[in-house]
Amino acid sequence: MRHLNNIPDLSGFGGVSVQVENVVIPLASCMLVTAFFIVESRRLRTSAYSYIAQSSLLVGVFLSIASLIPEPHFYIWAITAAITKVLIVPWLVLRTIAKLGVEFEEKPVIPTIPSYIADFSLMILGFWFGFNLPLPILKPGFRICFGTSLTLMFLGIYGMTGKSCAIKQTICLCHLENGIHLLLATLAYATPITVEIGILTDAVLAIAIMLYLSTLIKRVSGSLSTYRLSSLRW
Amino acid sequence: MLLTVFALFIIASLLGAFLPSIRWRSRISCILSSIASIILLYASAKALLGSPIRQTIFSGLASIPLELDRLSALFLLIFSIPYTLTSIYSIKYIEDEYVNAGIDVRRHSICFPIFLMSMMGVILVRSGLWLIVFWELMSFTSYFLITFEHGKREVRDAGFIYFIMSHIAAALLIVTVISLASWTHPPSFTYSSLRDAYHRSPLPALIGLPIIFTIAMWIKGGIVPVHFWLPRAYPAAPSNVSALFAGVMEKVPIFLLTYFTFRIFDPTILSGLLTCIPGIISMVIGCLYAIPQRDDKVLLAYSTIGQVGYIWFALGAGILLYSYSRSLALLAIILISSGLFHLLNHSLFKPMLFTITGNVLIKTKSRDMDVLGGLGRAMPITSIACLIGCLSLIGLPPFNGFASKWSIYVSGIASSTVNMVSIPIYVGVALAMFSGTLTAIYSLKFYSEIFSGESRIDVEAGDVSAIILIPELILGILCIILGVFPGVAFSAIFPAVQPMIPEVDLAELFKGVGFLYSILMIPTMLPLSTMYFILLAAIAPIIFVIAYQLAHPRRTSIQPTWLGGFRHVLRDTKLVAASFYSEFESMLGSFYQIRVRRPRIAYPEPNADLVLVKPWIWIGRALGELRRIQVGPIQIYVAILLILLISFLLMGVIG
Amino acid sequence: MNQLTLLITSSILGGFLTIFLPPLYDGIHRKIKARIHCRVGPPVMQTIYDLGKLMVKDDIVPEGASSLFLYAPYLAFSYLLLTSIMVPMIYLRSAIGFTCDLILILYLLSSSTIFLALGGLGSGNVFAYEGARRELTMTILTELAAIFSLISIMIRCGALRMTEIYEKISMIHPVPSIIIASGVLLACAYIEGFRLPFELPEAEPEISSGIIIEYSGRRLAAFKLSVFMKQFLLVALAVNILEPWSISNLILGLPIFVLKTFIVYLVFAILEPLFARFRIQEALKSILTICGISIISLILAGLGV
Amino acid sequence: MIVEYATIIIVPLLMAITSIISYLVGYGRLLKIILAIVYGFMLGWSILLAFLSCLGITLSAFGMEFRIDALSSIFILTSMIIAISCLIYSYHYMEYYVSKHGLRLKGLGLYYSLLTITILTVYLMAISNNAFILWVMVEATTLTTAFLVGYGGYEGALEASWKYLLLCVVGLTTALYGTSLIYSYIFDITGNPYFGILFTDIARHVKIIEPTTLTLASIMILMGYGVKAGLAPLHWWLPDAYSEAPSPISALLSSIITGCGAYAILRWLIVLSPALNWVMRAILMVIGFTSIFLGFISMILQDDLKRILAYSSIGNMGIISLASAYPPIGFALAIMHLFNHSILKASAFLLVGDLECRYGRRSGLRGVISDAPILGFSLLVGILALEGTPPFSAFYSIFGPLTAMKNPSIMAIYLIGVLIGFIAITHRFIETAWGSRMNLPTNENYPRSMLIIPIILILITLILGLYPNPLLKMCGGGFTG
Repeated sequence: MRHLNNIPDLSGFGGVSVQVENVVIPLASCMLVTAFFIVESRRLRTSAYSYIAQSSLLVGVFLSIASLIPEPHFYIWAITAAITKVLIVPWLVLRTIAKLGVEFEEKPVIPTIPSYIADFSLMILGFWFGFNLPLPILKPGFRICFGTSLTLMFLGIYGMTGKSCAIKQTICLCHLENGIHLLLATLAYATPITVEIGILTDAVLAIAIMLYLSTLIKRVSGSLSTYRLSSLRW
Repeated sequence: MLLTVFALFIIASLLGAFLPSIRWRSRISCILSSIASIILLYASAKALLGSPIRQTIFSGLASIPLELDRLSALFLLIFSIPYTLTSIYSIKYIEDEYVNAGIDVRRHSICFPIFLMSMMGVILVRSGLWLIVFWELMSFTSYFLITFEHGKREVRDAGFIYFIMSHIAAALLIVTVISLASWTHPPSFTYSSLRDAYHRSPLPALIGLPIIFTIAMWIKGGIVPVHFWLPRAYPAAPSNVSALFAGVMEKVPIFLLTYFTFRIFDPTILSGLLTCIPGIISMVIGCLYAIPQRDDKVLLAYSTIGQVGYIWFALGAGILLYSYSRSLALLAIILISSGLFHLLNHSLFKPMLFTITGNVLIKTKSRDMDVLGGLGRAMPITSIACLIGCLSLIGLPPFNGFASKWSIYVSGIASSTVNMVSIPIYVGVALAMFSGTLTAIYSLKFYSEIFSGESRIDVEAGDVSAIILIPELILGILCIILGVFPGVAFSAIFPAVQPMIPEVDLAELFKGVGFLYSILMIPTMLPLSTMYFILLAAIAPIIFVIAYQLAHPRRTSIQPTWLGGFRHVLRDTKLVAASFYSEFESMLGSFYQIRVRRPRIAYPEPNADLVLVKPWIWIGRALGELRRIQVGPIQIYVAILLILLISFLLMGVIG
Repeated sequence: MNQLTLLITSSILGGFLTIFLPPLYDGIHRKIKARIHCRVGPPVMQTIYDLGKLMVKDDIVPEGASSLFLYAPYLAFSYLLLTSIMVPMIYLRSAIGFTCDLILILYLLSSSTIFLALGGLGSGNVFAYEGARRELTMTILTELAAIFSLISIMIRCGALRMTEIYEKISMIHPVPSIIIASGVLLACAYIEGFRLPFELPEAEPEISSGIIIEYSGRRLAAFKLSVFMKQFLLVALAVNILEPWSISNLILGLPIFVLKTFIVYLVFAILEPLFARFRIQEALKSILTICGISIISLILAGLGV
Repeated sequence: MIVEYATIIIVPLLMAITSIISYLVGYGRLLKIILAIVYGFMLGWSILLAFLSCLGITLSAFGMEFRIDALSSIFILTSMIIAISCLIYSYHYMEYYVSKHGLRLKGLGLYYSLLTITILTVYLMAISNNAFILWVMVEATTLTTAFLVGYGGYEGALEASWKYLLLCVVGLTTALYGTSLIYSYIFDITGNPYFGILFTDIARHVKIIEPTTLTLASIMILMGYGVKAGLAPLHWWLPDAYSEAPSPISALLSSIITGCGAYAILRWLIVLSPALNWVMRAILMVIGFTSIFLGFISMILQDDLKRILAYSSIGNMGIISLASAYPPIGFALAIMHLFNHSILKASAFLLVGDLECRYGRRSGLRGVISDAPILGFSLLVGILALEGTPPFSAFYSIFGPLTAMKNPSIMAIYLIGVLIGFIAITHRFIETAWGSRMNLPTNENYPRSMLIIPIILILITLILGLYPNPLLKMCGGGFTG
C-alpha cells in the first residue's frame, strides 16, 4: 500500500529534460573517455583508477538529476552508488591486485589496434542504437543517456571478450554495472529504493566472488589468464 | 476375473523380486504367471462364447477402461495358450539354463509377468492414454528381458536397436493418439471419443494418422523395411522370451491394426494397401533371409518375419476388398479370418520351435547350426516335437500350417478374379506360394542341421526335463488338432471378426449349427471343409499303416553307416549350415549374401539389413561432432552474447 | 452303376494305375533308351521285377539313422497314394475331391518330396545329406514352377476344383496360358523323374548314389516307387489339362489316359539320351528358366489370355 | 494472514539464520541435524503452500510485493523437494568430495551455508511479485551457486565457475534492460511509477505498451533469462558448470537454478502473453528447436555422464521454451515439464554421483548393473523416465506439446528431436548399465541414503504419472493465476 500513497509528482519531469541534457552530456562523454581507459589500459591499477573516476562521474549524474528534479531518493541512489562503486568495489579490486602482486594484465586476446577500432565502433554503435531504437518514451535528453549506457554495456562486454586477464574482466564487469545504473537512472528512475539497493548489492557480491575466484585461478593455474583455461573438453 | 489376472501377474512380479530364495524366486514367478494365464484362458473363452466384459479401474482422466469384446477375447484366447505353456516351460528352463549356472535371474522373474500383463493390457484397454502406457511397459519389460544376458556385446547392441525401434513406434503411436485426443471435446482418451475425433478431424489428419499408425505397427510387427531389429533381438533374448515374442508380441500390433482400422479409423483402400503390400514384401524377404542363416534363432526370427507377413497380407487383402466394395464383405471376412487363423497357428508352432532352441541350448550351449547336428539321437522327444513344429511351419497336410495357408491361398485366389484392387492380392497369393516353398527349404534345414546328420560337439544322451518337454508336446498336439479340425478355429474366429464387418450375417449361417457340429463342418458356403482335413488325416495314416505292415514282419539288421571309406565319423565332413543352400545365394547375388565379419560370428547379418542400419550410425557420428562447438575459450562465448545482443537491437531498430 | 460306385471305382483304378503304370513305363523307357544306344536293353517288365526283388530283401538300417529314415519312404508313398485317389485320371470326378483340391494336391506332392528329403537327411550319412540337400534345392525350384503354372490355370479358369477346372478347360480350350502352364508341368514332371540331365540328387557318378545311399530292401522299393509315382501324377495332371475332353467319358477315359501318358513317357524316353548331364548350377539355371516361363503363363492368365 | 506473513517473513528469516548458523557452528553432527530439521520444515511448508494453491488460494502480502500463486507454489515445492534431497545426499557425498579434492572437512560449513542461501534466494525469487526483485534474486542465485560450482577448487572447477558467472551476469544484464524498458514505458504512459514494477500491475497495463517496444523488451528478457535457463545458443556455461560441480550442486543447478531462468521466462510470458505477437512465438520456437537439437545432438558422442545430463538439460529447456510458444495450454505443459524435468534430472545427477562415489570416475563405465543391481537399474529407469516414457509423469509434459502444435511438420521436427535425445542418452546409459563387471576398485562405503533419495524422486514421478490429476490441476492453475 505504501507505493500507492506516495506517488511523487513527476508531471513536470519531461519539461526539465533540456536542463538535464546540459548537465548529463558532458558527464556522459567523460564517462566514455574513462570507459576507454578502463578497457584498454594495460596496467591494472590504471584501469581501477579509471573505474573510480567513472563511478564518480556516475554519482555526479545521479546528483545532477537529483538536484534538477524533485526526486529525493536519487540522493540515496547517489550515496549508495558512491559508497559501493567509488569506495568498496575499487578497494576490493585494488586489494586483490596488491595481494596477487600483478602489475600488468595478461596478454589480451585481441591485439591493440583492432581493439581500439572495436572500441570506437562499439561506441558509435551504442549511440546509434541510443538514438535510433524505436522507443517513443525516450525524450531527446535521455536518448544520450540511453546511448551512453548502451555503449558502456557494449564496452564492458567487449572488454570481457577481448581481454584475457581475470581481474581485467572483473573490472569490465564493474564497468558494465555502471552502464546498468545509468540505464536505470534513465529509464527506471522512479523505482523504489529497494530495487536499487538490491541491484547494487548484487553487483558488489558478484565482483567480490569474481575477485575471489581470480585469486584461486591465479593460485591453481599460475596465471590470471582465463583464455588459457581450457581443461574442459566438449 | 480380469482384475484377478492383473493382480496375479503383479504378485508374481513382486514375489519374483523379493523372495529370499533365488531358485524359488523364478519358480514362483513362473508358476503364478501360468496360473494367471490359465485364468485368462478361461475368462477369454467365456467372453468369446458369452457376453463381453466391461470394466473400469480408477476414475477421472487416469481411469482405465477395459473391455473384453469378441476380438479381444479371441486374441487373448490365442495369447493365453503360449502364455500358459511358455510360463510352465520357463519354470525349468530358466533354472537349467541360468540358475544352475549361478546367474541372478531376478530381472527375469520381475519382468516376465509384467511383460505378459502389459501385452494383455494392450489388448484390453479402451483408452489411448493407457494404450500408450501398456505399450511402453511392454517395450520396457521386453527390453529388459532381451538384455538378460547383457554381458555379451551383441546382446546389448540388439537390445539397443530394439529399444530405439520400439520407442520410435511408441512415439508414432503417441502422435496418433494425442493428435486424436487433441480434437476431442471434452478432453478424453477413450476409444469411442477418439473415433468421434477422427471423424471430425481435418483432411490431412484423416489420411495421415492411419499412415502414421500403420507405420508404428510395422515397426513393432517386424514388417520389412523396419524389421531389422527383429533378427537381432529375438536371438538375444532367452528362449522362453523369444517364444513369447514370436508367439505373442508380434501379434499385438496386428490386433491394434485390426481394431483401429475397423473401430477408430475407417477401412480404406489406402490402409488395406499399407497392410497388404508390406505383408507381401516381408513374406518374401523374411523367408528368403531365413534360408542362409546358421544361427538357429536368427533363422526362426526371419521365419517369423515371413510368417507374420502372411498374416498381414491376408488382413490387408481383407481390408482392401472390404473397403473397395461392401458387397465383397464375405470374401473379406474369410480373408481376415484366414489371416487370424494363421496367426493362431503361428502362435502355436513358433513358440514351440523357439522353446526347442532353448532345449538345444540347455543341452549343448550352442545355437550355431554349423556345430550342432545329430541331436535326434540324444533328444528323441525334442526331435519329434521339432519335426511337428517344422512340418506345421512348412504347412504339410494335415498340420495346422497347411489349413491356414490353404485358406489364405484359396480365399486369395477366389478374390483375384474380382477387379483391379485384387491385383496386389493376386500377386500376393503367387508370392505366398513361393514363400511357402522357401519356408519348406529353411524349415528342413533347421530340422536337419540340428537333429540329423553328425554332431561336431559331444552331447550326452538323455532328453531335457519333462516340465520343459510337456508344454512343447502340448503345442505339437494342438498343432495337429487344429490341422485336422480347422473348423474349431474358424468357429471361434468368425464370431470375433464378424462385428467388424456387419454386412455378413453369421447368425444366419450358424443357426442350428452347434459347437460340436462346427468342429466337423463349418458352413458349406465357405470354401473350406473340415471334412477334407479329417479324411486327409485319416486316409494318409491308414495307407501308411498298410504299407508299413506289408513291409515289416521282415528281419531288419543294423549296420554301421557307410562313411565313404573313412574309418571314423569325420565331423568336418558335416555340411556347414551357412552353405546349405549356397546355390541359391550365388543365384540371388551379393545383396542376399551374408556378411561374415569374424569367422565365428554369432549374428550373421544380411547385407540388406546393414544397408538399413549403417547410414543412421554414420549420420549419428557426423552429428555427434557438433560437440566441438563447446570447446573454445570463454571469450568466444561472451562475444557470442555480445553479437546476439547487438543483432537483437539491430532487429529492433530495423523493425 | 450308381454315381458313388463309379467314383470309388475310378479312384481306386487311378490308384492302381499310379502304382503299376510308372514302373512299366520306366521299363519301356529303359528299353527305348537302350534301343537308341543300339543296345538290346532289359525286358520291359524289368523295373517291376527290380521292385519285386527289393520287396523280398532284408532291410539294412545304418547305425546313426533316425526314425525318419525308417518311416519317410512309406510316408511319401502313402501321401502319393492319397494324391492319386484325388487326381482325376480317367473320370472327371474323384472319390474325395472337394472344393479347391488343386492346392491340396500340390501340397501333397510337395510333401512327398519333403519326406523323401527328410529320409535322406535322417540317414546319418554325409553323402546322403549332400544328396538330400541337392534334391531339396532342385525340386523346390521345380515345384515353384509347378505352383506358378497351377495358379495360372486356377486363375484362368476361375475355379479351384479339379472337376470344375477340367470342365472349364474343355469349354475354353485351347488357351495359350493353359498350354504353356501344362507344358511347364510336363517339364517339371521330367525333372522330378531325375532323368538326365537332371539326375543330380542321386548323383551316382559323383557321390555314389546320394540320397538313397543307405536305403535297401523294401524301403528302397518304396522310395523308388514314390519317385515314379510323383512323376506320374504330375504327368497325369498335365495331360488331362492339355486334353480334357476324353476325361468326361468313362468308357473312353481309361484307354485314352493310358495312351496319353504313354506318349508323354515316350517323348521323355526319346529326350533323355539326347542330353548330357548338367552340373548343379546349370541345372538350377535351366529350372529357373522354366520358372520364368511359368511366370509368363501366370501373367498371361492374369491378363485373361 | 498468519500463513502469509509466516511465508514471507519467518521462513526466509529461518533460512537466513540457518545459513549463518551453519557457517558459524562449523561442520558436524549438530549442523546436520539442524539442517535436516529446517529443510524438512521447509518441505512441509512448501507442501502446505502447494496444497493451498490447489485449493485456489493465492497468498499475497506487503501490498502485493510478495505473491504466491500456483506457479510460485509449484516451483517452491519443486525446489524444496530438490533441496532436501540434495542436502541429505550431500551429507556423505561432500565428505567423499572433500577428501577427493583435498579440502578441509571443517570448511563444509561454508558449503551448507551457501546451499541454504541459494535455496533462500530461490524461495524469495519464487514468492516475489516484483519484476526487479525477481531479477535481483535470479542474479543472486548465480552468485551463490557460482561459488558452489567452483567448490572443488581445481582448475576445471574454476574454469566452469568463471564461465558460469561471467556469462550469467552478462546475460542477465540484458534481462534488466528489458525489465526497465517495460517499466519505463508503463510509467511514461500511466504516470504512475508503481504500475511497472509488480507483475500483477504489469499484467493489467501490458496492453498499452507499444508493440515494437514490447517485442524488443521481451526479446531482451528472454535472452537474459535464457542465459540462466541454458537455452541455446546461450547455453555455453551449462555443460561445464554441471559437469564440474559436486553432484548435489549439479542436481541443484540442473533443476532449480536453470529452473529459475525458466521460471522467470514463464512468469514474464504469462504476464506479457495477452500482448505478444507472432514474432515472440516464432523466436520461442526457434530457440526451443535450437536447444532441442543442439542439446540432444551434443549428447551423441559424449562419454562423461554428467555432461550428457547437462546437454540433456539444454534440450529439455528447449522443450519448455517450445511449449511456452503455445499459450495457454503450452504454459501449463511448460510448468509441468519444469517440475518433471527438475525432479528427474536431479535424481539422475544424484545417481551419477553415486557412480562417481563408487567407481571414482564418471566416464567409460560399464556393467554397473551386474556390479550394483539396484543402482544400475534405477539409473536406467531414471533415464528412461527422464526421456518421457510412460508411466512416468515426464511423459505428459514431453509429449503433451504435441497436442498444442497441430502442425504436422512442426510435430515431426519435434518428434525427431526428442527421438535423437532419447537415442543418444539411452545409448550411453545402457552402455553404462549393462555389460559384464568391470575390474575397477569399488568403494562400497556409501550409505543407503545416497541411493534411496534418487529412487524416491523417481517414485514421485512414477506416482504422479500413474495418477496425474494433482499435477495437472496445479499446472493448469499455473498459467491462469
